Amino acid sequence: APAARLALYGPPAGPTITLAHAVATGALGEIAQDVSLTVWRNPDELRAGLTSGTIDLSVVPAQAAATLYNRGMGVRLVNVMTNGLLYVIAPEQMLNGFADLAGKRLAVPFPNDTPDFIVRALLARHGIADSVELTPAGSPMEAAQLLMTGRIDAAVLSEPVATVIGIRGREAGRTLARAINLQEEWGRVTGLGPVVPQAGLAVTKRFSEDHGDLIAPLQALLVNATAQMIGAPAEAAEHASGPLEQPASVLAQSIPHCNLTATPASEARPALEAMFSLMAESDPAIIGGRLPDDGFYAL
Amino acid sequence: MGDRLGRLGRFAWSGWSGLAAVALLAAVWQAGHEAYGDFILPSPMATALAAIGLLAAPENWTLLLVTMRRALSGFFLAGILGALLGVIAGYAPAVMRLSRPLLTVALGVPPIAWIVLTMIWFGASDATVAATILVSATPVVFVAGAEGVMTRDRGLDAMAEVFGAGPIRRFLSVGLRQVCAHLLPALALALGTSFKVAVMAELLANAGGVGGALARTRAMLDITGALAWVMLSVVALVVGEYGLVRPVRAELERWREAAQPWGVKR
Amino acid sequence: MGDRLGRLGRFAWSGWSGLAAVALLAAVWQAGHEAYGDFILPSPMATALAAIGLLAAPENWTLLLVTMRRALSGFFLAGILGALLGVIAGYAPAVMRLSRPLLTVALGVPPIAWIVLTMIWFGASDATVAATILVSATPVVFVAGAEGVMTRDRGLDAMAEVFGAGPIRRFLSVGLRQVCAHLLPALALALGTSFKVAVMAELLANAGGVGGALARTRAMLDITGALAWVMLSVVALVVGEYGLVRPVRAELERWREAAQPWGVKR
Amino acid sequence: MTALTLTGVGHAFFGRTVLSRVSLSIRRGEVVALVGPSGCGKSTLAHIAAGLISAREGRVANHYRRHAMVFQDPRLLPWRGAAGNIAYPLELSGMSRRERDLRVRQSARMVQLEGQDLDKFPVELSGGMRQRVAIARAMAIEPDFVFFDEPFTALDVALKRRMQDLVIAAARHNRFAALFITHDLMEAIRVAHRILVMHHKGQGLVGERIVDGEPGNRDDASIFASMQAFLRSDIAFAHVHDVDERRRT
Amino acid sequence: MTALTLTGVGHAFFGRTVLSRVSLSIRRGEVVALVGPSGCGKSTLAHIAAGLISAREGRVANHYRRHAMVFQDPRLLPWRGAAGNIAYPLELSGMSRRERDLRVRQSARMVQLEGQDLDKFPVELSGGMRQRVAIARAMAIEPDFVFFDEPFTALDVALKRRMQDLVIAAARHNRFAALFITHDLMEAIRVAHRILVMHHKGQGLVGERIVDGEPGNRDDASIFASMQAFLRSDIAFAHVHDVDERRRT
Ligand SMILES: Nc1ncnc2c1ncn2[C@@H]1O[C@H](COP(=O)(O)OP(=O)(O)OP(=O)(O)O)[C@@H](O)[C@H]1O
Ligand SMILES: Nc1ncnc2c1ncn2[C@@H]1O[C@H](COP(=O)(O)OP(=O)(O)OP(=O)(O)O)[C@@H](O)[C@H]1O
Ligand SMILES: [Mg+2]
Ligand SMILES: [Mg+2]
Repeated sequence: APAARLALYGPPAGPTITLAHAVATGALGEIAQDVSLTVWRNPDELRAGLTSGTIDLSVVPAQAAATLYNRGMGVRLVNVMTNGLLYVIAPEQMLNGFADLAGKRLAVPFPNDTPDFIVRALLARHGIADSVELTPAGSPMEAAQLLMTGRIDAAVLSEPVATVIGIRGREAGRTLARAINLQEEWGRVTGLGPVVPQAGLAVTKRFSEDHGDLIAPLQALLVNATAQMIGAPAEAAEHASGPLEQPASVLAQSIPHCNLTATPASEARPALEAMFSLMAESDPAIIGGRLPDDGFYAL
Repeated sequence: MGDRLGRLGRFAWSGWSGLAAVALLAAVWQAGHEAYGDFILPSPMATALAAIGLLAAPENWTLLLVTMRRALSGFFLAGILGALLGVIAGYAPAVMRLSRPLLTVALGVPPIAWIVLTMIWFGASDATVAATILVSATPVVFVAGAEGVMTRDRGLDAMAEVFGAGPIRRFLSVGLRQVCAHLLPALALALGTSFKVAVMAELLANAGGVGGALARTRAMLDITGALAWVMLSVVALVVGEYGLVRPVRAELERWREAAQPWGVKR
Repeated sequence: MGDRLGRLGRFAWSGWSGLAAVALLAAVWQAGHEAYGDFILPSPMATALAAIGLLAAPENWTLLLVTMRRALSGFFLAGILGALLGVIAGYAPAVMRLSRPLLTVALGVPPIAWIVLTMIWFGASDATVAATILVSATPVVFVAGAEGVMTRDRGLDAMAEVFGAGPIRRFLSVGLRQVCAHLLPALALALGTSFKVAVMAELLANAGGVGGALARTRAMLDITGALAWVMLSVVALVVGEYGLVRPVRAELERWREAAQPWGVKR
Repeated sequence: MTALTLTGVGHAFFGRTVLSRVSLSIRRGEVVALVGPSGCGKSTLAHIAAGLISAREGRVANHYRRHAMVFQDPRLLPWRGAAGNIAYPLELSGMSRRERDLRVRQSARMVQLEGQDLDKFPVELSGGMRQRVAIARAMAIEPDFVFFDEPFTALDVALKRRMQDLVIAAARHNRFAALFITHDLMEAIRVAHRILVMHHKGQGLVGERIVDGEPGNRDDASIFASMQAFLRSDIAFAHVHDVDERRRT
Repeated sequence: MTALTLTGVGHAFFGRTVLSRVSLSIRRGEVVALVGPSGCGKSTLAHIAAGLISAREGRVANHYRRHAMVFQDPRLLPWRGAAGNIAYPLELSGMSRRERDLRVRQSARMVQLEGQDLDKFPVELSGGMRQRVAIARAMAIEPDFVFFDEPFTALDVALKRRMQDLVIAAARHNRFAALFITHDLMEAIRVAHRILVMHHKGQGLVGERIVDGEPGNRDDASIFASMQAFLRSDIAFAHVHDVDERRRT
């Protein structure tokens, strides 16, 4: 039976575009009469929403979902919605490969988040961890500012910020490019293909108890929506422009780089576990102490 | 009448020196701009133009008014609560001893430790912003109120008592005025804090207003736009300050000015 | 001697009421915990145990000391700068008029507007944290210093002048003491602010210390750990406050206590 | 009819006894002068009698309607002008604005404050003017008991006489009773029915003198003569007269 | 040798003239009393002479080494005990701690402050004690010019005489010159070589009286007689004597 309401949440990043598109096209009408999408900006909102029960499903970083699951919050992962949207942005021609980062100043916003771990792991694999000067930046905004003035050489940014900074750079006469696709780099390391299963749709305990039967149809709809969107990015960008508070033109340019997908969680399990294992190397607590067990994978 | 005119004159004069301060600030800003370029620090001129541009759209006025309303309501709450508790603590040492540690905690705990609680209670609403302001701005008002009471001239209290004033009348006619002398500078601080915290809380709690606009412009890496919003919020603050705190203060400080006649060396 | 003993006694007594306040706080906290559960608000007991657990590891002591050092150095900077400027502004109305608007701007501009500048200047170092503290804590000290000077008893100044004290001696022997009465409560506020801002700045600028640890625990959604860190920073603040501000204050306020003899109605 | 009775009053600050075993009673319409060496506890006694300090021992009973006090220091509200200060107790008693203005002007005239001085803040007033404002404030409410604590010290000869005459007239018409603390023996003799002398360490009253005749009927020369006589012949005044005398006891 | 000379001094507060055309000169070792109605500008004149207020017009010239002042209100540092307050100017002059303690004790004894009173904070002192601390403070530095602004008003008869004798002795041994503001004519006659009378609106000095004989050689009866004579016969004292007289001019 369809649910009375479906409260979707998502961060202001690529995967939420899929949700926005699905909501705007009315595709989710079979699942619930009243569908809403809210963009959260910081994890506290997520925490508050999960506790107070205002959230049914939310796009969350896979690592956060694993932690929540392992801490007994009953949150389960439905699918993976992006295969990674991380890029090293640098002035054109400066970097020709990951190894070129040696001796450069690199900013990584989002400390303690997935990009941070991925970058550190890659630096270690390439044996250049000591020669790269990691400059902390509080937010993508600061990283972009530093990059555009040349105070740092490169920054790790995710979509759609990576697209925005390209546009801003062009306006200012600086050509900044996606110099390194971190997904590909990561794929080389894991041997599982260019996939960083950074974020996915997580379902709350309450929703999976009350409407567990709706999860599979929802996934099917999202697969559909993803395919549609990749075919017509301009339309999807139009739909997502409001919730994400970004101009549609920017989003349209960004979508192709977002590696959007709707891979069922269990299908992505090897990629996820590869990523989780890497994170757990430094401190298992970051994923809640252990790899999440079967129960974590809702589909 | 002449007296009021004179005060108006002095106000205008202080306006001039305010202008001088703004000019100074703009000069430093411009220098920073020239040193670091548009991406770090857009020029004051460009920012001001952007701000004026923002004001052309009525929906931006709404955002500004939303933030101003939140900041002011938080400020009033913090002012009233802080002053009330402070005054009580000033008169009752027991209350003081009990509330000092709580004050320290309120002061020293970073907002991220409890902001999630306010978000649960109030959602992304005015109340979350107000609560954040309350915690940030109340201590300074509280301390000022308590100090005002504790450092009051007890001789005047005794005088009022002799002439038949009960505790309440005594406080209203003698204590309050002395408390105000401490309270007003603190209220000016609290007002500034309120605006800043309102913007930050909106930004963190995703609650619209200027903070929301700031978050949006930042997401778009629109540095000039972000600074323009900050500028608008500061202008709103200045309007609030000159509209609210200063006039009261000038009225209360009249006798103190009388104590500084021109001929007397300072 | 007996006097000192008496003061010690009163200090211990105020310790008791401090304990009462902590107990009160813990009770409210526990209630919150029971209402919202571990994920939002771990119980005070669990948090305290976690905090003690953290202290078992020497590297955590280092983190705590780093933050404490940053907070204190920022506090000293803000205290000295604020008091100095405030006192100058109190004596020189021209400086006051010029600095008031700058103060308003310093107060009202959210940190995110200028944090990039400190990152350019100082990177993720102690200096960034110190600069952030400086901007947040200086205004309250400044205002207190200026108020202290402006509300001083000019009769005492004239007295000192008659007995041959030049402006500097006059300030040191007569003005300073009166300024201190205003300054000390403000310094207590500034100290609390310093700790809070130090943690927040470390968290935002990713600069290690307690803020860094807090960021890590938050990323792990380890709420108990995060609260334990907050608790440790508050304990550090309390240690700082009782070690630094209170003793000075007690010494300075001795004469005021004399004005409140037991037999006299208040 | 007594207006004020103190029985065995004593007080201590921080355990240091400053007053003990003081008993006195003042009739309606009677002006009683209280003299005694500086620091002997006169002001403390007045504060106790007025209910500002609760005595450590002894009882205070009063039977008047409303009292007023001229403190040893003026205790003016610094943020109010002279007129505002005089009006303050009138406001407390809930008097209408018009009547208040009238009373303020009357009282101010009584103490020779001129129109332009009425707008001045206390910081702008001379020492004597401040004292006069305090006197006017106490008189404006028409009290039936007044505590005067060295009220006329900062006034010039003429004003002082004026003020004394005021007290004399009030006493004569039974308008108020007063406890009049002063160091000026001639003043005490001029205005009072009775003079009490306090022990130099506050240990009770050591002497009482009923002044001959009614206040107001004594001329300057006879007052001076009485004073000389008191100082020379009355053992109670010895302490007042001679500092070294105090050491001996 | 003159110690202090004022020539055509005038002053105005907020455009309201309170002093004009005041000229006077005081010789070394001379005590000059200044009398005048309350609010006529005596304190203002003393402040100008001491350099605390810069006069709007006229010149002030002084030829003494160091001055001291007993203000009309005690102006004690509230955070210091009595001893600390007396020591304050000594500290300013850079005196060693030991010598300072000695001097403080001497001065305190001079004004009859006892050991236990020396530790009290000003709020704990009686009015007269506070005034005595202010006197002791001024005397401790051994000034050669002293401005006394109604210095003994809060003291009892015996102490007042003591203090007056101190001034008399100082003048006799040429230890200091003084401008002695007072409302007590008998006091003025007792301590001063010369008495100046100020116009009731500060418009210059309206009278000067050289008192017969040397201070210290005058007995009470003759002082009383002189006072009565001044008040009756000297036109300059008319304002001082009678309030209504002031209105007429
Ligand atoms: N700071 C001030 N501002 C304005 N007016 C003042 C100030 N100080 C004194 N005055 C005015 O100057 C006049 C003279 O004051 P001053 O204190 O010199 O009188 P005085 O002769 O010492 O009187 P008293 O005997 O009462 O002490 C008074 O009218 C007073 O109101
Ligand atoms: N608040 C106080 N705390 C402690 N001691 C006090 C206080 N007030 C007065 N005393 C002490 O009590 C004694 C009596 O003081 P009081 O003011 O009553 O004297 P007094 O007779 O009015 O003297 P004076 O003529 O100098 O005004 C003094 O020794 C004084 O030091
Ligand atoms: Mg007294
Ligand atoms: Mg005077």
